[in-house]
Amino acid sequence: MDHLSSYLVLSAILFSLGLYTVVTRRNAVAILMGVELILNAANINFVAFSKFVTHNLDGHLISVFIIMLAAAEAAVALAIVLNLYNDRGHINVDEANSLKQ
Amino acid sequence: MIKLALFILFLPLLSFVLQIFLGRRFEDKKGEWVSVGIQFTTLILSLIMFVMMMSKHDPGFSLEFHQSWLDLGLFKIDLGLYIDNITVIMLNVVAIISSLVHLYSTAYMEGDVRYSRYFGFLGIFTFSMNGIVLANSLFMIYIFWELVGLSSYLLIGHWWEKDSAANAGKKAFITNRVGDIGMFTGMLIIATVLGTFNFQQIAERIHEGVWAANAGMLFGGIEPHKLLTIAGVLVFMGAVGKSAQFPLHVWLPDAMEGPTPVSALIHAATMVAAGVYLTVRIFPFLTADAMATIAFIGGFTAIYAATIAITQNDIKKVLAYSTVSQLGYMVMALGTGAYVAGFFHLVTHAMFKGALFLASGSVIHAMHHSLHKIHDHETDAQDMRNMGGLRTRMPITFGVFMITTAAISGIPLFSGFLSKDAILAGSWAYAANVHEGWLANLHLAWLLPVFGFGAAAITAFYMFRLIFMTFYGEAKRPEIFRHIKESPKVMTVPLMILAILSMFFVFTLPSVNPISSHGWFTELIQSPESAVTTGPAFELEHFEHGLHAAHVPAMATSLIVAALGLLLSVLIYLLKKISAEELAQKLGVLYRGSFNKWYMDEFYINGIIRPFLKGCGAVGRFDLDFYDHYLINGWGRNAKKTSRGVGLADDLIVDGAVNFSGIIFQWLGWTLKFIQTGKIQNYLIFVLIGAALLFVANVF
Amino acid sequence: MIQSLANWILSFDILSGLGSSLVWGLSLFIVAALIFVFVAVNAIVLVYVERKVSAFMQVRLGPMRVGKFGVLQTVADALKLLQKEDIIPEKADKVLFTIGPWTILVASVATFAAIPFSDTLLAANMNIGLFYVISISSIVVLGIVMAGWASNNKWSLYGAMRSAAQIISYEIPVGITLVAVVAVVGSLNLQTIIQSQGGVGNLFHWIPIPLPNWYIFHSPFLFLAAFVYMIGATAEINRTPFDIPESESELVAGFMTEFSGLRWALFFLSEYANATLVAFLVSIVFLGGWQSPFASYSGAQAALLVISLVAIMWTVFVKVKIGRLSMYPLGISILTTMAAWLFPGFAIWLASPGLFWIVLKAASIIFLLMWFRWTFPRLRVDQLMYVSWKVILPISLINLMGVAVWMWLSGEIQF
Amino acid sequence: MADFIFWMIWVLIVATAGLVAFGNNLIHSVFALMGTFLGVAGIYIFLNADFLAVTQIVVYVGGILVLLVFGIMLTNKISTAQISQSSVQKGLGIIIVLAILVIILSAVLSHDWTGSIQPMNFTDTVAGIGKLLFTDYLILFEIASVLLLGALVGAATLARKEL
Repeated sequence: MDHLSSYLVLSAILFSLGLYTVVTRRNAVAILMGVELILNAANINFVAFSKFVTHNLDGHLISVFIIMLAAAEAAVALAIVLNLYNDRGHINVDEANSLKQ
Repeated sequence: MIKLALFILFLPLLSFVLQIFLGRRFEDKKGEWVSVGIQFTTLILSLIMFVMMMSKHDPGFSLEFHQSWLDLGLFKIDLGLYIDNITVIMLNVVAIISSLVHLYSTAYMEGDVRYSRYFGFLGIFTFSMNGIVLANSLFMIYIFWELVGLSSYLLIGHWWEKDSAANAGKKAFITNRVGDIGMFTGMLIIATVLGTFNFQQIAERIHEGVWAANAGMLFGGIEPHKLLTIAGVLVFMGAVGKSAQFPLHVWLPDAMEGPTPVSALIHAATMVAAGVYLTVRIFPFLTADAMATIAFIGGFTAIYAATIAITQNDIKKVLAYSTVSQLGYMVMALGTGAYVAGFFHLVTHAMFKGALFLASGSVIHAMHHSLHKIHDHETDAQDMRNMGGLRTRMPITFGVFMITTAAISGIPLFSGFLSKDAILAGSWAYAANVHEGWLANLHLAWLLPVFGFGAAAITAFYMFRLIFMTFYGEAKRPEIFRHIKESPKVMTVPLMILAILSMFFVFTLPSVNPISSHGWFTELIQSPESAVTTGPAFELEHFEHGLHAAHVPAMATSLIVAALGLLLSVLIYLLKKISAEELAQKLGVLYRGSFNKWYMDEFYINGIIRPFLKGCGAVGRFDLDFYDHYLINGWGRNAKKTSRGVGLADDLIVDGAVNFSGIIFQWLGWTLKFIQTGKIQNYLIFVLIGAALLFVANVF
Repeated sequence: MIQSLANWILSFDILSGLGSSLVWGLSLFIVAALIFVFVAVNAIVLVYVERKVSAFMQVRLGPMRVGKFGVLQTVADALKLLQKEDIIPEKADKVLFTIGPWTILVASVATFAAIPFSDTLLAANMNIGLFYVISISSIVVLGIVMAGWASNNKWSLYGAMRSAAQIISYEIPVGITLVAVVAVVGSLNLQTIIQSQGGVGNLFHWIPIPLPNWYIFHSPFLFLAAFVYMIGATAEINRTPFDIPESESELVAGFMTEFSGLRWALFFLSEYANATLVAFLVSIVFLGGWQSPFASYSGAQAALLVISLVAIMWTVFVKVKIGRLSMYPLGISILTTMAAWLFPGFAIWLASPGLFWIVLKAASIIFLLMWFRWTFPRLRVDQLMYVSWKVILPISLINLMGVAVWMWLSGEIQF
Repeated sequence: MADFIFWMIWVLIVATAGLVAFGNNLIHSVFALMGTFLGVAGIYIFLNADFLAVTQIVVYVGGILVLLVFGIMLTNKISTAQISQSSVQKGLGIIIVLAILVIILSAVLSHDWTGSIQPMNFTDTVAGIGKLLFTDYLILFEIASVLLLGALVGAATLARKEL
């Protein structure tokens, strides 16, 4: 626990799982969950580096702003998802491909 | 004290916001009392400040608070408050008049279509007036100066359905703009040379010689003293506009189209005094030449407006010209160096002129009601020729009118006597002792006391003419007279309060000598040192010595001329020994000139506006016929010919190349379009593959 | 408290061989268990009290059979609940159905870790205590949604959704209201908040009425904030008049519909834990926590004298006139006053801070909550949302601003 | 003891995040996400970021997760307690994600972190964060508040039925 790499490995695994969720899930809300995992992974890195490397609170600040951004992003994304649902009756992103060639 | 001042400044703004946004909703529920309450709160706060000032009793007291507002490297603008005795007294004047007018308006404006908006505008006016009073810099004063202009415009045009009201509003606004251009230019000159707008700093820096060092270099070798004179006179131009000095006085009589309480608040007691207040603030850095100019403008305005007031028949017009004349007095006092007297007259005049306007409002209110009762919508309720004998029906209004007329005419025991006397003594002393300024060089300085005493006599004459025509004699229209009633309590109580405030002892306590102005006021307000070091300044010490000598003869003369005016008025209008009509016939040209305001409006229209419009038309035609037709269009025609040739080349060579590359990319796009699946996750995979490849490429 | 417990354990010779890490873990466990026991016992007592209070408000007697005055009634009820069959509906989501109630309970109990019961008696002195309490209590929402969803019953789902919407709506004004207090204290530490409320001062700093330096008397804005907080908090713990999530006339029992036996008891436990938490928070943030309302023992004597005089006047002039004569308040106040004047030790004890005061304050707040429950009618859903977003939220925002202005005016902060 | 708790949390995070990524039941995924968030909050505490830990719980668990649950419940036709979900391009996805994981891990593990690095124990981060927020990060803070307002209004506008 007093070792930076234990945090970094955790964050890497969390990031990969989040990425996998984003890449493979069909449900839009599930993709959103993946995004949150990725943001959390990033936050862990920021705070860990802030404790082990830079020794100041800038990393915490950035994390606070990321958390805030995540909240805003979740609200707007869910509003969009709701519209998608009202429009099509489902929220599967792989079927929402009107922009394809 | 700063916090108190901030509250006094911003509470009226709160009243404005509440009335504008919520006023309509509370109109039936006595919503105006919100504004009245707020106004009386500021009155109480102002009185607290007043008590604090009195307990300090220090003529040099001052307090400054400022916050940085705009910071452009070398040039910084601070906004802030500056509080000294003058500020406190002015705040009290504004608060007293404003709160009484609010109270008065609840009855006077009852049932008006835009009732709540009216109170909202009163609120923003009070806010901006307090802003002027509390300002610590020329820049801040300018901001609130314009706000005051705006609220004046809104209130004059309150009944904008009437064309005359709408036009009067516009006239006031535009005329003020003319003055403000001068003020702004003056401000900019000062700020350019000294790098600050702050009053204290301006005076300090001029005193330290910064002006003398910088002015010439910055303004093409002009002599610094001359530039300071120009700057002072330019800033004073703002005061000329706002305080209705000749030649920009024309808007004030027209402004009487607004509701009468507004006339009392804005166009008699406070806003028009703002110009005088500005002159008070810039007093320390006026040069002798600038002072002479100011004095002359003031003196001329005083007598000029007084002569017009003699022949007017509209009760409010008489008072309006009287206001212009009295403002001229104040300005003349400041110009002649009678700083205390000028400011003193500002305060006393605010009280008695406010009362006069409100009392005339009371008369008009009664007339309106009476006319309404007999279903007469043709007769002018403000025309004195329709009144007469009202003193029996409206005793309180009459009493107030008598007291305040006595005050304005300079009759002992009333406040106007003290301040007017001080001004006249000042002008006398100036004429006797002046050695600097162009008035002295031309030996014209004696004109000023002549103007002053002449105006004093005329004032007494026309004010008593007003009283005799309105309150004495037979009722000229008995059917109207029958329905005249005294106004309700909310209107008469403010009148009585203001009448009491027009007594002499209010300003001389603890002394009760009716012919000496010595008291708390003159103890607390003292002339500031002149900061001018670039050249001849006004010699204050010399002047004060002369003032002492001039005091007694000036007082005697002023009493005599006032008595003369009064006597003449009694003879003509009360006892009818001399017929007014015959006199008018005999005076012929003079009478017609005075009746038509010396044709000033006509001069503006025919002498300035029309030629200007014609000039504009000519320039416009030049623009259209020559500039547009030959230069611009000709250029265009030529360019068209040239471009046709170039276009041909473009089509063949450049377009050919472009089209060729287009075809290539079209083909490329057709082949690549198949990776655009519309599925966002596919794109993401591509991105990730790209990222991984980049990493690999970077490592190996 | 954990560390001191660990030190205490280690001070025994026999146990010192255990190793500090293990002992630390052990004391952690003991403290957690103590809190849990407190919550459980508290719930049993409060259920009894609530039944009695409601009975008296409706002019009944309430439970009277089990034990003297029915004091053992809730113990009996608890035993009964523990023995009941554990029913899980067949089509329910079994995992979530089991986890849900425990989530709620854990969240409710965990908040007590930061609550100071006296200047030394608290589990963990965190410098973000207030924020911690707010955050942990927000986990309750998810437990409720979990339980509601897992039941696979439309009433449960509706109840859960409503509850979630209600709690997150009211969390905002409640949070902002608490921020107003934090702005005054300058710290999130609950101990600091309490310590800064010691002593006696003037009402609102200006009005010369001697009152304790509690934040409710700090400024008109915080006075209002206390009420806003009470309203918001009542809504957040789903108590009447804001108990729409479990309104029995519309939704059977909301998210609890399908639960029975032990799991149902867990809901009950957490409900009372939450009510207690709110009561403690109000006492800590607005009413001075474990601070005594009296500055000194002579102050206590004087204040009690004034209180009993008021009580006498009240009894003589008001109570007699309406004809309903209850002598308890009068008797208690007179007895307390006499005790304070006769035994200085008692007065000194009254003037000293301690567990007694915070418990007394919290108990009064809990009584207030019960009072609400039996006097106010329930709101409609739309009214509920209206109150939250259009009434309480603007008020709390204005409050926050007002507190700042007030502090500037009273000179507590300077630019 | 602390080490034990740390690794418990570590495992909890990985397990619940795995459930989020690979689980078949959407609802279970959401509640597993709660476990992840709480675990990350625990990690923050080990990193002395107490304020951040609590913020994490308030915003993620109390806010975003509730929003997600609402999102799920409003966008599914609910008939049973199960909401199953499926995935696409699993094979490609797992290959590329594993590749990226390997890249990151190789970067992390190849560097020797132990040498120059001393952990710093923060005591009271709230005051520090507050000070930074109103000095160095003031503009960012203002922009963030405007952004939040915009997001609030935007979300409310988008979510209305009559768009």
